[in-house]
Amino acid sequence: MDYVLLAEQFFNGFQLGILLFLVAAGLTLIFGIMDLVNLAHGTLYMFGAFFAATFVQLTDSLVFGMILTLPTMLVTGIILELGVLRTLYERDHLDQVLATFGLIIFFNELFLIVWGAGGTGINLPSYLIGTSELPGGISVPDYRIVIIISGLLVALLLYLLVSKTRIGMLIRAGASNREMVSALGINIKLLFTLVFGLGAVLAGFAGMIITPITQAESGMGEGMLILAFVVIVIGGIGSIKGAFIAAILTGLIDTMGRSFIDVALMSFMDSVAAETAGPAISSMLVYILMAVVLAIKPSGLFPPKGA
Amino acid sequence: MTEIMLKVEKLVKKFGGLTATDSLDFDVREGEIHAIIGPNGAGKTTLIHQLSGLLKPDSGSIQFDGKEINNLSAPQRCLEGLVRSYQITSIFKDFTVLNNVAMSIQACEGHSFRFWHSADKDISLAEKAMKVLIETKLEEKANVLADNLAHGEQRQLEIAMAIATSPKMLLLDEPMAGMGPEESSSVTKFLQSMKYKYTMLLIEHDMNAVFALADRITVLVYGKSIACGIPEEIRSNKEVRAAYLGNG
Amino acid sequence: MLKKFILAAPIAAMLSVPSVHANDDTVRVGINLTLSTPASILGLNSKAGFEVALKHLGGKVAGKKIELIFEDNQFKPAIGKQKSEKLVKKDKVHFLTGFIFSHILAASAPVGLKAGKFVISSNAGHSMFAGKKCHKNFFNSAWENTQTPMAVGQMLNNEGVKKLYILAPNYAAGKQMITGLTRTFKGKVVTKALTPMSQRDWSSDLSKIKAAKPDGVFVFYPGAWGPAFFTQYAQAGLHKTIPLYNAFSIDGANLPIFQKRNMTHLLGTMNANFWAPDLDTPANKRFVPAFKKHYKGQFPAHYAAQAYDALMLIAAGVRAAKGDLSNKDAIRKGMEEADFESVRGKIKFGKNHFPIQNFYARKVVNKNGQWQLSKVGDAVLKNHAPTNSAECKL
Amino acid sequence: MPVIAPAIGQEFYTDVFARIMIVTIAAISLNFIMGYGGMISFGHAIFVGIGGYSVGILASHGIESAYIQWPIGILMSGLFALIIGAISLRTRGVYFIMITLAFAQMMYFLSVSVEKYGSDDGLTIDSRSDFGLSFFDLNDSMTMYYLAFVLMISCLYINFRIVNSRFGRVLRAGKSNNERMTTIGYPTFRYKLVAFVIAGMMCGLSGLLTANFEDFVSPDMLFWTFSGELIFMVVLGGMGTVMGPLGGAMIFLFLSEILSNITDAWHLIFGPFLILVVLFARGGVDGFLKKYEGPK
Repeated sequence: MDYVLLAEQFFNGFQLGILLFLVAAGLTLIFGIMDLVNLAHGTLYMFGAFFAATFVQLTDSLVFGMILTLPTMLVTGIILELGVLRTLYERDHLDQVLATFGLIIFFNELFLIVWGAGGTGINLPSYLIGTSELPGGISVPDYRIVIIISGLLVALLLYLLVSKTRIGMLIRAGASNREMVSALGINIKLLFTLVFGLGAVLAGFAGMIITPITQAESGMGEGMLILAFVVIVIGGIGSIKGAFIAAILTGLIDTMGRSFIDVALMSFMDSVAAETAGPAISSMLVYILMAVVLAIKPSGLFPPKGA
Repeated sequence: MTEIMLKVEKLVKKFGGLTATDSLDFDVREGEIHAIIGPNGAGKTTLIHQLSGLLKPDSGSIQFDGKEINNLSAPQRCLEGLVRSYQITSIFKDFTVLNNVAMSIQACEGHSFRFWHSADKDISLAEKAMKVLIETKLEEKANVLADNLAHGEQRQLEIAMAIATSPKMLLLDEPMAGMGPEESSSVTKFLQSMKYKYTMLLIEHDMNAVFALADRITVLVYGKSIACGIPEEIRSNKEVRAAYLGNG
Repeated sequence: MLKKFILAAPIAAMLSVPSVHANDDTVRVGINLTLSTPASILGLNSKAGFEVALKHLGGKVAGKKIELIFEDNQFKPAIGKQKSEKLVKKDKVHFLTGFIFSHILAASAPVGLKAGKFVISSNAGHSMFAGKKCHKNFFNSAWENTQTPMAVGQMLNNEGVKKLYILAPNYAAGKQMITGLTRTFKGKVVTKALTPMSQRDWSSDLSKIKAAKPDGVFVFYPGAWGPAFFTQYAQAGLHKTIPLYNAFSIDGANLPIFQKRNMTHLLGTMNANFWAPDLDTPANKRFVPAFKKHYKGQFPAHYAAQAYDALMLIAAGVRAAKGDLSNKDAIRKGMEEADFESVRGKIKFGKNHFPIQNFYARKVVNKNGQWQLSKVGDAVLKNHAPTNSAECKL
Repeated sequence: MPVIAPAIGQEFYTDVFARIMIVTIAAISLNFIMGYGGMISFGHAIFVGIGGYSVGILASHGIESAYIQWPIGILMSGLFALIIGAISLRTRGVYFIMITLAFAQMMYFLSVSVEKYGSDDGLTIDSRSDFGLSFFDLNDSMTMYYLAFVLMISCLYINFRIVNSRFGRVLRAGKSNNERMTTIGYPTFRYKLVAFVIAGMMCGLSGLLTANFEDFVSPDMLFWTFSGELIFMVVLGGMGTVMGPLGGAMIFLFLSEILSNITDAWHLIFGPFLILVVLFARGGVDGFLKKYEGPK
């Protein structure tokens, strides 16, 4: 086993995990507090990517473009919440799935028309291109380090917000017991709008931060959405801690699986069969993980109390 | 000497740091109405959940009709003759009253893997259900959608559904919840008429009803039984007065 | 419940307004392309190719008007088949063409062939149709899937690549690319990585490439994969040390996007193709400027070139039958002879109706401020026919 | 309807209606568990895929007899439904939606990965299932049409009988109040699992027909968007109504056909339409018509 490669892959998996967490955190909060299954959460991720790309191109600055993106995401989230999603809180999950499916269809087409089939993207400024050598001969592209650090920072801010502030107290209370929050006489509508806006900012941040790497294309949100759902279901819906652990786990398993499963398979089958089976199994790995978790713990690893 | 129908020994259930059922012992004799009272949060509903098989106790034993039932599932306990009703009305709202009861009857007639013959045309099912409705004085509402019943009637249906499974023993979770005094006294009368036919474990806040109906009363506080005895004993028990009646 | 049937009736009636095309003064060409979804970038290029060809034909052949009927298959085989049925059975087209993607062709071709129509693939080069399932009425104006990567393999030999790292998405076309490439490539393949189709982040693969230290990296990343991969390749700094080769990943359709994004590290990367915009043939000299005028000033991609030839091929068939559209044999003979100026010079068909043709190495260059794929040297493969041609029993 | 399509006199419409009826069978199957049993499966396309691939894979090995293909297709669908159901039905609500989606993704990636059976290029089926009867040849589009018609009517009838039987009552009551079902003596898991398997087999039948009708199977049949479309059809037609799936499938397919003929960007209209249906036409077309007729 090549330990440098192993370390680099671990790093990559961790980065994917952070990204997944940013998307999943909003999803799990929105689900936990508003009881809303929002399939269009992946669309918010796409919004972040396209807004960031456009702003970076307009301002010709990565930093300014990204700074502009976040408030825009907040506004977008609030507009969506007020326009469509608010009316869905009272509905059952099926209605929510369908209506937000409609949102996906609409925005994918709209983005395709506005930005074209080729999509758009962000070029990194020269100071972010290049790699850093970590101890032990591990080399990591600089921008990846930026992603991980900024992602962890956002996760930390989220943690502080949720655990140390009054809003956070309400959010936590809402996620474990909705009735209680409404009984406290809080302006629940405002809280919902804010939580949705927060979720939009987090998803948008994830979309924005990854665009210099993956570029932006219409439909990019769905792959992320499905993975984020896997994450929150594994973690236990409504639990931020669960989302974080499950996200890192999913990111690591997905990346490590893709990198090493064919090697692992080759140890007991011939290389041709391993080359065929490897990618198949690695694509399925996270779903297998989810099925196993749910088969053993039907409410995920960290079901919030009262759920 | 009457036989013991339900025997609970050293039952424990914890939720995190909270002990909802604390090493609880009590028994219910055949034919008696045994009431369990206690302030809110005393663990009454948790107890019913454990007895009916919806929650698994952490430790302890539950014997029903001379048999350990701790490992039986909720449906199995029902088929053994131990059936519960709900505090918050739990009926099939989009079914007619008759069909709500028919569901209970059907449950007792063996498996329901019968795919072809229309259940609506199943006369024996409807007849048996009708009998229960007559018994519970709901016969006039037989073809009304359960959702359209008045609250009191829904409470009646709630009990009718439990009775329709032909149980040996009923676990009644606050049958008078949300009722006015008149409705309460009619349910009290109704339960009185059912006495000796079914053994009953009654959880109730309405003290008039409890003292009118119960042969014995167990008082539950924080999951612990602090007193058990005939109504007169309970009424005069100082500890009970302090913990419960005094406040109420 | 009957309401629904009654409701359905007017819809059915609405759909069944008889299309007016009883007269055969018109040559109807049904074109099944992917015109929506992000995959439409290829289809739209192809569509423009057909339109330019129609213009060059003056909208007519053998005294008959040519009508092009475009349908969008939404990148779904089932919809593609549905649209083909509509073209064949409702619009009563004489020729069914288009098809960017192999799976859509595979679902659709039988519709046309069973109805006795000519089916011409203007891009999808499903191997099946070159071999066992070749058909007297099936033509391909492009190539068979493994031919282009075979040309790339030869090109790599010429470039002196000894140790190669291969990356392709894990789906049929990706695997066919690897099959073709390894048929001709003589050096050592260090790794064949089939990446999941949903993958947009190659960090783990790039780490592996770095560890493997090959002489060259070959990728097949068409569509949205391309921009993402190429960006990351450069971010990892690999473009400076290990040359990147590709098949079908950089073409006229996406070069303008790459240029707009200023991905200068792509200048100089090489691939292979049967065609290049600067290929020196009379038809190409006419086609390329006309296309640029027609389509946003962009250079045509090979999709457009093939589409152009597909319509020219149809016209040649109709011409040979002197406009008699019922004379299928004459049309087929005319198409087999392919008596027209193709953008690749004269087309010669094998008996499986796939072109026998040259393949060239191409390089991304900046010519007068516009990026294009420029032919490099002589053909790497000459008069090349699909490998499985012999399996065709025609 | 068997009369309408041929009467229009265009073979194209025979195909259009045959396709609607085949999709309807899948929608009936989903409605059976979702509309009556409350199990929102976001992976129902799995079974269409299994039915389809049974034909495709057997045909690619030269086994074209319908008497082998069809029983195997239906049994395999049932078997997979048993396994998937046994795991998924342990969960509730959104967890159930998501775990069925996860299974669909697994099957999708599996079908994409298996090169032997075409990977994402799909499998072309050279010859439709052979019933060995000279007067019953599926290659004839009218025969195909009538087979789809008869099977669809059969499925509608089977569904009608089952939902009104004792079993159907258990299923519907379980949707209404699952916990109460357990406390009056029903092991509901068992009943739901059986319903899930029945639905799987019926949906597999739709897959068998799809493969024969399209002469082609591909991973596309298993993609999650198709599962989503099936849900939409059921909701559009009215959940838990006998004829709903037919109405829903018909409107869905006609609408997408008409809209896509108007513009390639038809999703711009279709997405908002979906939202409007959910917001304002609860109960689907069926409910809408009832409202229109006034209370009965």
